[in-house]
Amino acid sequence: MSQFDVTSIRAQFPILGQKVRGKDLVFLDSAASAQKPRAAIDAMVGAMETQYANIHRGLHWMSERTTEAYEAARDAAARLLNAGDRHEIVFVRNSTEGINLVAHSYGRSVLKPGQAVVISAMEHHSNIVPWQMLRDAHGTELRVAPITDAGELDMAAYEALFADGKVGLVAITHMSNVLGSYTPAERIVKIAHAHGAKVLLDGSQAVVHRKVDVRALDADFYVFTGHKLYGPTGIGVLYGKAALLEAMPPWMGGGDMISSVTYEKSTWARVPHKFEAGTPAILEGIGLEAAIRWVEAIGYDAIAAHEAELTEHALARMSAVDGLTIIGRAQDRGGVVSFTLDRAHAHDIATLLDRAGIAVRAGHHCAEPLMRRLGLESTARASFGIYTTAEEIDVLADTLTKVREFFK
Amino acid sequence: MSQFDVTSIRAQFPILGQKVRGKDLVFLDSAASAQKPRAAIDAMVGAMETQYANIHRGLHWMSERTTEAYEAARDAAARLLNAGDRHEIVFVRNSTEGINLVAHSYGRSVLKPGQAVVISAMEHHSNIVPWQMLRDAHGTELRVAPITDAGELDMAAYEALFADGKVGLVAITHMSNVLGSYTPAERIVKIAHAHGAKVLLDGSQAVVHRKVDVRALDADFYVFTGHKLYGPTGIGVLYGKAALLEAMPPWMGGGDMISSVTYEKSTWARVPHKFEAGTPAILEGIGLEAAIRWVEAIGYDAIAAHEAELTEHALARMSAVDGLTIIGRAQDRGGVVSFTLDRAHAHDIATLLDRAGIAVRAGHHCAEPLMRRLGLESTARASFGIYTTAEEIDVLADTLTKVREFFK
Amino acid sequence: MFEDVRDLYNATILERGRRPRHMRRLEAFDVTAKGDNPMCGDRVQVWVKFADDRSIAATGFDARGCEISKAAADLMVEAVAGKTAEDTKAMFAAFRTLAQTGACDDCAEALAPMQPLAAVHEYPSRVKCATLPWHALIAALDGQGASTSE
Amino acid sequence: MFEDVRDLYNATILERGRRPRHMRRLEAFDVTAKGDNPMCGDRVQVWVKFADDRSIAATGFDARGCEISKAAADLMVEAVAGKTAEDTKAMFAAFRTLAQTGACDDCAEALAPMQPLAAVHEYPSRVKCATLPWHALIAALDGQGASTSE
Ligand SMILES: Cc1ncc(COP(=O)(O)O)c(C=O)c1O
Ligand SMILES: Cc1ncc(COP(=O)(O)O)c(C=O)c1O
Repeated sequence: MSQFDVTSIRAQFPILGQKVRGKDLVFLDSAASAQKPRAAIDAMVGAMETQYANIHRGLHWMSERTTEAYEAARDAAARLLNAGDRHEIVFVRNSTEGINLVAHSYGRSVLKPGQAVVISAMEHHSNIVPWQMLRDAHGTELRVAPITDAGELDMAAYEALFADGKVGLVAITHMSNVLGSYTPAERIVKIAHAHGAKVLLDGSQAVVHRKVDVRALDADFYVFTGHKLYGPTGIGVLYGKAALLEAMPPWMGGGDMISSVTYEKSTWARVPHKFEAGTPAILEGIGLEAAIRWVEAIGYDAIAAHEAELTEHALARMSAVDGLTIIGRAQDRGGVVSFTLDRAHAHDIATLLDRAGIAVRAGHHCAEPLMRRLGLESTARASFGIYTTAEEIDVLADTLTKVREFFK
Repeated sequence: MSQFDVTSIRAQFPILGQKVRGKDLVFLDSAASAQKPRAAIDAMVGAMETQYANIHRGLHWMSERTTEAYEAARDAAARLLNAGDRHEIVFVRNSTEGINLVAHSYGRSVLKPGQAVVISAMEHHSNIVPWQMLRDAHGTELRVAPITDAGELDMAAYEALFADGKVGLVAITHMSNVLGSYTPAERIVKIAHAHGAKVLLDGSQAVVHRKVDVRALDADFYVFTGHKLYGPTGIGVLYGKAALLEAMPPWMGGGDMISSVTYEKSTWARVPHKFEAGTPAILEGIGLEAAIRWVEAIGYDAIAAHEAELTEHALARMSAVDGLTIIGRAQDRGGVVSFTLDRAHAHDIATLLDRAGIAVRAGHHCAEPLMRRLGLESTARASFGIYTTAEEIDVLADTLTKVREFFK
Repeated sequence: MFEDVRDLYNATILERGRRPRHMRRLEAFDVTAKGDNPMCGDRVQVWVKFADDRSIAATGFDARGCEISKAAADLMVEAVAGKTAEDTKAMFAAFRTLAQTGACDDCAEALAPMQPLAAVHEYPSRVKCATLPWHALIAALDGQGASTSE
Repeated sequence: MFEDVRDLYNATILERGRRPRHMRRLEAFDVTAKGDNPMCGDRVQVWVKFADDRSIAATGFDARGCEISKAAADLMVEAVAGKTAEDTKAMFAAFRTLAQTGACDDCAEALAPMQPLAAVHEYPSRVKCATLPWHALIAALDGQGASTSE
């Protein structure tokens, strides 16, 4: 854990000092949602205590200051993703809403019935169901790019899906929330573009762990969710190339997204406001801005190095637990480790770990089709954040040995 | 201000002690968004510092506690509105999203092309544009119930809109954000139901000022937005009668809203989860729960009495300002007062008031068609909250006299 | 370690979860239904054969899931043997209270077989594991094909 | 009172806002465009007549809105008189910097007529009032019918 001082990092997360059932909290569920650093908490509290009003439409001091603070989040998200223009950042509630926005607006206007949407065999439900609903409502086809047994995208099979020229859009995860695998985003995009298809990348997991550059990737759309990036719930980001966003019709109507309204006809505000109807998640934008600045200050190099070390350690320690099987063996992987135990169901594992103060997730992880592909019903999953330590992984591995003994 | 001790109320709002441009903040923009009491701030901070994880799917202590805290917000909202069942409460980002949800899901499935949606001439854009978009996409008609010059719904004209039997849905505000007028919700519903139409009430303003009982009103849908009710941004509530919600198709797809997922076909979770795709606004739910409990503790009787007294005082003091015209003279009205000054444009008024520390709103208030009906471009608007004092209104009136002199 | 989970993972539950006695598909049955716990992916199917008087003559189940849901299903089969549909529903209502609170005022003697699950109320996210087979059973009795514990 | 707003609401602005000199529709014009500030509802229309050399021979406007947007439009008319489209765009760029920051490195002499608006940068939500007529003017020059300052 050489890259940075994890102790001083942990000190910035008030919750990490908590006891659970009398034990020190060992929080290994960051892939579901990360804990919040003091910087993000303080930003939200500071707004509520000293500087708050509704934004964009206000001519008074509180409104002007709050507007600035909120719009700084757009700058921060643009910087984080290296977007070309801050107007390419649309705020949504979470990744799920970002994907639904694209499926509704782009999907129902630009994609034509008969065209196909390609997803992969390791998607989160949030990147499956919207395309299914699009298929059922609009007559597009849904194609699934297979994965290898190691849990990597099968690139030959992926490319073959374009052969008939019907693919209009690819929507693929940048990192699996179950297997920890990264996908080769740059190649995914290159191949899609070579066949005239656009690409949406689901960066819900990836953006937490490594530097994302949407321009280097040449991604057409990119989504992430604030609460996994050490920010508040209630806010997420959809990046879209300006030209695409501008050509898309609005999805929700209401205040703030209009240019003028008459009963006969309304005209729309410019991108991104066209897609941001109603009072936005103001406090959440302010919290996200602080979280992004905090992540940037630590730096993705340090984060990635820390997490790579942790993951290696985890794979070694956990593989050594009798009866434990690691699910997912991708070459390029991040700090999400799914596993099964021969003698215990994932839920029972999670309940017993919980009694030892260890928080892991168990179930299908919102990826039922992937579970089916793996021939499993469920897995347990330990996932790591900036604040995770090697000692916590040791506690996990030791406790798992005892869980197995318990179910002898 | 006999009903309660406004000083002790104010002490619970940290922001009210702030100075703006060296002057005491006089915040008269609560109808745009209210300030947050310590109780709501503390609830959110408490969650982030001591008890946070993603919800619904977690088997560990932090997740269980957070799920309980979040689901308590559903109970609170059900209690606040006197809903028959907590499952009739759907969490959305804000009122705008609640209305869009109904327009998309109910509008495109139950309403048939050729059927009409009735709105009123004093709607917020958020209750106009979604119905316009529905009209343009789905072939429904949009009808506008006129208002009287006093700013009240013209009930005879409203009833006449049902004559041809085409009206399927009424979507009307429960209180105007410009004129302060309440609408006679119970009669609106009775007339609509007598003609076989369902009713959505936009309670964004009303729920802040008086007790709402959706069962007494027999409303089919009711929406409100957390940030105006002293809660955080990023969360709002759609109430819908269980039978209606159950018959409606989901709108967004993703995690948490499914029962099972295969590529061929997915099945949906039960109401309300069917409408809550992805990680919800967890912290915001927790903040809203605290805000609702705080409002309940004060009680709507006290709130309504305080605000009635304030509004009477404001109408008297402001009417006495030379050249000032009050816009909207409804009998049944709440603490929102729009006005114009003969010598100054609303924006210039707002800027000058701001220099005196007074926050009011100016513009079309997201109600352009209403402005046109009133023959105006814009108004200035002072709006009151639980924490507003008669002295603040005196400061406003005195300063307005000086604003007028400035523009002599 | 884990001494404190023995209230839930007691000898009965561990044995029934591990080696359920009634986990089998009925060859001849009158009604059947599936149950889904969408939050975790647990799934159960229940088959019921009625006696001439419409009381439950035999119940079988198939389950994929955790020890708790399997043990709950296995104990349920014994609890409802010979009961009418009405009795069964009353038992479920009582069991739900037991599972959610750890006690129930009107816990009839008939519910005794389910008592080993009483501690599940201390594990809120596991309550649905315990009630899942009951949801499926009631759906079967009501002639519905599927149910969800969510 | 209000002494501190005299930087923005100075004598020139108050006079031009109150009694604009150029607020009129041109009877004969070559191009026209509207401008909208969706956040507050301000609206302006600009008409332009070119000279033979395509420089601006005359500009007229109609505005509904505040003192700031009317004064800005009125001053703009004088600032762009005789200018080419290219010059006008450069002036707008410079004015935008002036309006947003209170100063601009390349504030040409030509921008002098707009100087009374320099203080608007201290009123962030009013900057769009000052730039709205310019947006409309540029849209007219570009042959677009409408623009927004948002
Ligand atoms: C009457 C009315 N309806 C709807 C809204 C929209 O609320 P939100 O912006 O929170 O969606 C508002 C407030 O802006 C309002 O006053
Ligand atoms: C890969 C992936 N995609 C999408 C999501 C959905 O994120 P959210 O629930 O915040 O919308 C998640 C997290 O749950 C995820 O891990």
